[in-house]
Amino acid sequence: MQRFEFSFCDGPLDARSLEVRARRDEDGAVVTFVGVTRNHHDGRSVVGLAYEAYEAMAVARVLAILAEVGGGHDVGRILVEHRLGEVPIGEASIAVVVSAPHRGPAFDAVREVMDRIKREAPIFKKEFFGGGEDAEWVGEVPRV
Amino acid sequence: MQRFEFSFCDGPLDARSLEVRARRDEDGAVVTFVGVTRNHHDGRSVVGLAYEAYEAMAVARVLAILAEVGGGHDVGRILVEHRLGEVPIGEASIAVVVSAPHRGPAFDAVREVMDRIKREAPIFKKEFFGGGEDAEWVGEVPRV
Amino acid sequence: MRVHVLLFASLREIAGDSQVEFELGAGATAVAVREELAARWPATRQVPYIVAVNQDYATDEHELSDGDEVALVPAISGG
Amino acid sequence: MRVHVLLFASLREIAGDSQVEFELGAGATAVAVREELAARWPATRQVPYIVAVNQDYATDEHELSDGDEVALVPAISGG
Repeated sequence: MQRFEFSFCDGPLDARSLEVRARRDEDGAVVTFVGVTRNHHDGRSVVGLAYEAYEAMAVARVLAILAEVGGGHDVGRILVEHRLGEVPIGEASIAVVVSAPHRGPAFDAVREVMDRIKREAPIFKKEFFGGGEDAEWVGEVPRV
Repeated sequence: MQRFEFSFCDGPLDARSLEVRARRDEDGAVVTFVGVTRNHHDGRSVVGLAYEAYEAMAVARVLAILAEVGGGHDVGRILVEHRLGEVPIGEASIAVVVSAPHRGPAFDAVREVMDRIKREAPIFKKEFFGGGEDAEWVGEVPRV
Repeated sequence: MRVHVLLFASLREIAGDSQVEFELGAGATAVAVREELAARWPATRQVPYIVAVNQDYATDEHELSDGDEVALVPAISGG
Repeated sequence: MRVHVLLFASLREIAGDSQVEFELGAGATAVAVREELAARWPATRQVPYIVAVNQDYATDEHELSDGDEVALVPAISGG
């Protein structure tokens, strides 16, 4: 049985608990992507991030993405969690965990899920820079 | 600074501690592969696995692989741990963790490390089957 | 007709609110929401965005209905 | 000359030991190790393997030196 889950959270992410829930006895591979606030972007020093979301649509859209990606690969579970609010340097903003019998489809599914969430999910990121520069909302406008 | 680490262990693997050690402040991506004993192989029911290794050569060879793969991608740390001895169903036999500023190179590096370890590292796997079948050493002989 | 407009990120900051109600003429399309937004908050003209009607991304030609939820979605960057 | 031979996996099980010493003639190549192994434990003929000399995979034509560590590496499957 495949299973797909997505939720937002307000505090620190726990990727390990997703991994424990992801694995089935027929799975030989668990691939995890954790996105972390880093201290730079396009050559500028970043001191922090904050996320907000159009939550209802984002949940529906991400679950649709997981079902589509899961339908295209021999994977078991795809579990995703995204943090909202401020995320300090070094803390996780997203965790994507995919379990599968074999590792190839697990890698492919994690990459596709990440690429599509970035392009399609209405989640907004504000970057705070060092040196007194104005904070900026970053990213690209999605297409129909 | 890049860093590459490999070690064998006898008991349960702790991928989370590798992840914590992997991340640098300039890294926005941490990708983890965990290989787990699954309950089937080529259609047969598997009840357990045991690993042994030519340890000195395996350590040297894996560290060489990590340095080569790391040299080809913009990644930070590549940390790998492999368990030896019996590994029950659902427990991890290997964890590969790669940190990087961006996720693409991290995914590529994890996949390459796994592919090369499987092909090159002198690590041996014995599968124990259900139903009284004889246990079997599996895999392929490496090439020069 | 009346539509419920949701504002996010820089649009929310410019408007000073995360939701507003717009009164539009019969047969209005999403472009009418853009015009009303720009009229009320001229600074929003600088912000590229796409509309989502009832949680689906839509073109500016999308015809609106009374009671629609129209979200204005500027640059996204989840993950 | 004398080489130190390491056995793994099914080869180790057949031989009942994980290391043995082989006495070989001067100028012997890795193939001499194969022949000696097969002579002592005929069942090892059924097991495909490659040799590694001093921790590097080598061809059967590799010339051995006194004191070499010769590992016999059957099918591998780490990970």
